[in-house]
Amino acid sequence: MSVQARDIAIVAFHQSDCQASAGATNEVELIMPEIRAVMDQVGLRNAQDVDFVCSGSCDYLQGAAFAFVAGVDALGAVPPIRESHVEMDAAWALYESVLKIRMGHADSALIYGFAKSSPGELPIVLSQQLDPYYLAPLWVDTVSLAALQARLMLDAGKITEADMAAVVSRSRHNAMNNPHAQLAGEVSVESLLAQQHFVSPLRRHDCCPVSDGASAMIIATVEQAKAWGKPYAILRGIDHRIESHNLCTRDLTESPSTRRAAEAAGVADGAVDVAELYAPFSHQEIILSRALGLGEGTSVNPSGGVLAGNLMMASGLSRVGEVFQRIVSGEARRGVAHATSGPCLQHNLVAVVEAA
Amino acid sequence: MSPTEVLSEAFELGFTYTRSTGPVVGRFLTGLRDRRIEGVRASDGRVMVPPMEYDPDTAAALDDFVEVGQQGEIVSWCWVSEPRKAHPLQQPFAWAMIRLDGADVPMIHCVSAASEDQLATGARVQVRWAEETRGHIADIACFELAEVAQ
Amino acid sequence: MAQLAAVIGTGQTRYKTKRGDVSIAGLLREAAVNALEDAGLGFEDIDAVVIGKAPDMFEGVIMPECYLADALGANGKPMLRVHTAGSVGGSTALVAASHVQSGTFKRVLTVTYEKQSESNAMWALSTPQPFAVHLNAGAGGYFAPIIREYMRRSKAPYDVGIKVAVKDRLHGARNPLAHLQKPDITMAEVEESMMLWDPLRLLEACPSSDGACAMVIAAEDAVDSSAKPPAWIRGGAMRSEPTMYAGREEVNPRAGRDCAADVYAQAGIRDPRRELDVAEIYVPFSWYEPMWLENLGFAEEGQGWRLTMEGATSLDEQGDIPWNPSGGVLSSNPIGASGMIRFAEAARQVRGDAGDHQVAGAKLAMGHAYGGGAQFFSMWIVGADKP
Amino acid sequence: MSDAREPVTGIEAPVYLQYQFTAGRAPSRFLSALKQGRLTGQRCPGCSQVYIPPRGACPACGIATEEEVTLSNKATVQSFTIVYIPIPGNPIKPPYIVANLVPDGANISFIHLLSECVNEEVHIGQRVEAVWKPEAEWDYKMDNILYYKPLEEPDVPVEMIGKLGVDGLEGKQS
Repeated sequence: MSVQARDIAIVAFHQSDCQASAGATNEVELIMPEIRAVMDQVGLRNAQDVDFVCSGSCDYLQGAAFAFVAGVDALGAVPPIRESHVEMDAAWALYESVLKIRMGHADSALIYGFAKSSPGELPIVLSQQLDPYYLAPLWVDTVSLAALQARLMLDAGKITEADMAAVVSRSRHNAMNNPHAQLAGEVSVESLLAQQHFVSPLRRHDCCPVSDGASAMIIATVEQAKAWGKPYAILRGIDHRIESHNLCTRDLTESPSTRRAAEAAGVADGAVDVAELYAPFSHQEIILSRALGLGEGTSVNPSGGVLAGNLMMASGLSRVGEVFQRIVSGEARRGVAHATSGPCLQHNLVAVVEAA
Repeated sequence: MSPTEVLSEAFELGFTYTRSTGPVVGRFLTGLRDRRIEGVRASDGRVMVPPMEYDPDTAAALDDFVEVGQQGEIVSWCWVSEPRKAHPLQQPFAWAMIRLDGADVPMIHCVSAASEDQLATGARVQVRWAEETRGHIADIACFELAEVAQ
Repeated sequence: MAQLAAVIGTGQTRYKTKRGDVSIAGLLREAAVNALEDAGLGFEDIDAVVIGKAPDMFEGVIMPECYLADALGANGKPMLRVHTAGSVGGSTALVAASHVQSGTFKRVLTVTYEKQSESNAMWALSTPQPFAVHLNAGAGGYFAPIIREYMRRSKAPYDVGIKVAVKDRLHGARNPLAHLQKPDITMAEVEESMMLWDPLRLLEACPSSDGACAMVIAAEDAVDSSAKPPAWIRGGAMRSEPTMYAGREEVNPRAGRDCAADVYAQAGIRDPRRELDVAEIYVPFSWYEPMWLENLGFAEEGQGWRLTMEGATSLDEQGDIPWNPSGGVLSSNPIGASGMIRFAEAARQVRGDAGDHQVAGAKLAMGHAYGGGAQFFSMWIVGADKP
Repeated sequence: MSDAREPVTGIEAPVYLQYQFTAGRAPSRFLSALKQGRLTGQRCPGCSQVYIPPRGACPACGIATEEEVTLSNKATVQSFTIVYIPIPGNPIKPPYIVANLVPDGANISFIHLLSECVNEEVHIGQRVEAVWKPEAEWDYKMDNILYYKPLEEPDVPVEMIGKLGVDGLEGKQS
């Protein structure tokens, strides 16, 4: 769906560095600097100055129930605030916040996502989101599932291993301009292809790293954004769709849910200058670019994308934030952000961001 | 912030969940215990193994069971050169999507093979049953390359 | 501004210690199908699906919307998972409502659940962490000291909690879905039940249940599919505050008071006791009835227990403001669903759909949920009359 | 599942995951002080309230806390429960008292055991004192303090609970 009734402005965004381990930093300590940063961008005190707060996190990543409850300690929630939480990437917290503003119950919202994924064995932890009777008991890890998907692509002739390496090479190159990236540098396709397979046909560099960190965003009605007097971008459309949990009934070489979300969000209504795609594996960036109908004119993952650093539960929100930043800086007029959840791109969110 | 020691400690988050299966999953697992593999026919006629409880397209409850073969064909696969502790096999092995004979939708399970170059998309594999079957997905210990070429 | 929205279908499972006959998906499915049938709709009529539950550790399925998409007919649709601790059932209903009230969708299916028999609630609510002291003796251990402080302040007689425990179980005996069925329960039986967390006895605490609750929420122009009248959403509010902060009022939390004030303002309610016909309030431990009577403005501070003792909240005593005619959380507690059950039961009352626990002529009802250390609140008011 | 003719209706699913937990900065400082036999809190630079255990932020103000404050071994009972059921994985035998205690110098309660007391005589406002393990056994753990025990001191008036300075009722208010 596109935003008809009330246009929504993205006013501020910040994300932490993608760190292989945040070490002695707890959830509150991870979140607080990001919230402070977006508050400062707008000139607000704390969560009291927005109408709604929504966060995204996942207890199992760090292995403690109610991680999000600790997050509330970072907000200054006295007196009490209007606040909610999704056990999903914070891009879905953005979605919930958009609905709140559209229905007139809020004129502004703070959104944040955070995770410490490093304490556990992430691909194994995430195996427990699979079918609890048929797959989770086998501990099929997420890297292996992505590898099955990549093989389907290769066998179908839809990509080559060189195409995958080219995605990684561009990611690392782009990430050199991203101060928050974990992996950056000039690497040639040839040198990447010379590396051994990890979970064949994937090489290690085809898989995103595990990162700890957080990101935060402030959105508002356009009227509120104007009143704040800060540069903003318009969130023109946002939609998300899920697919079957049975990986084998899905056509894993395509992403019909992304295609559908893109139609509903209005991706094709104009030229796309920039796209930030949540592709944790190199071949998935190609699937997503195709599903979104992106062409030569689009700069894909100028931040390096999540192959350069993947803040679980925040990377989706960060994709929207990256596009926002490029639009307010004047680098782009119109962009697309994408977030994903579940194995092999099961659940996809697409947002269209435009210059005001 | 004054310098502090980094306090770090390993811990285990664990529980042995007691899952009730419901009739569809239960029937499949009962079949495995008896060394039979049953799928279910979806609304569009496709046979899905393991059986889904609900149709992915129409959301209809499914109960038209079909027994399928114990051999099949690899539709996709990946080679795990460094098995993780949690994995069912500790020697290098493959995860694969396997379309069993008589089924339309593949299933995901592990394949035991001596080396990566023995495997290929389209290769024929067969079930290796666990020594003791108990009504669990791991009653299929793994798949292995089929002995008789078809 | 907010579009009108109404509940046009509710569906629940039978609540039990263990629903050994269904999978996790099967449990949700049962509630979802019941809600759709009640709404006169099928899965194909639904635009979006919103689910909610308490921590994933209860069932050990991470981000379960991934696995549940097929069972709820969500493929190709938006699907969202809410988690706000014990208030999640209520906040999930509000998030689902926002899908319609924002003008974005026509018909939304929302489902909450807990299959607590797959693990152990005490474990799942306080999993061990290094360097921490493990003194968390479950939710009752957390709330008992707060109840003790209420008793000190209000000078309430010791047996107020016992009265609530009896009253809600007698209500539950009217509700065929309720987990605990105790039509012959007495004050003596509750008083003699084992002391768990002094001053809380076994029968003053909620059970641990398997179950799911679902609703279909529709836009103003899509309410006619159901044979029953719609329950119009007249207001919805959420509030959160930190678990601990200096000077925090734990007995009568400000987040609850503010949330109630917000939802009453939306519904145009000044005196909840007089204007509301019935309330379904999250009372997992008996004493929380008098405490919430005060927190929600049904009684002056320190006086809530008098309403309870006078029978004002009892169906069987023809009270003027029945609380929890369904039997409440004290009769059934699948944690993630418990809040939504309150919201759905409020809707059932104003639709005249509550069977033997119907409050005669109910037109305006409140649903309430709380969670964490009584720090997360969600509430709604539903009415028979279109606003 | 012993009878092979009975259909399968359930499975056991052992889900055991390994994590390496690292305490946050503020908790690490708190635990380090505990190892030295000191109970510490952190003061909020905004509202001046002292928090224990410190988590690195003042939850009310939402700002980082930095200033470390050494707290007293004496505390006041804010409230309590007598628990009659065992805690999973804990050797304490019921019935035992879990109390919400405010150490002198702090403005918030934390939970700990109360012992060496007559359960029926424990009350809100009661003065108590920490009983530490022998120094040789001190570790980065809250249970360096075995439990609290009653003190022969006058009760703290309820409205003063959570407002005592580090010198207790006799000292000045924080």
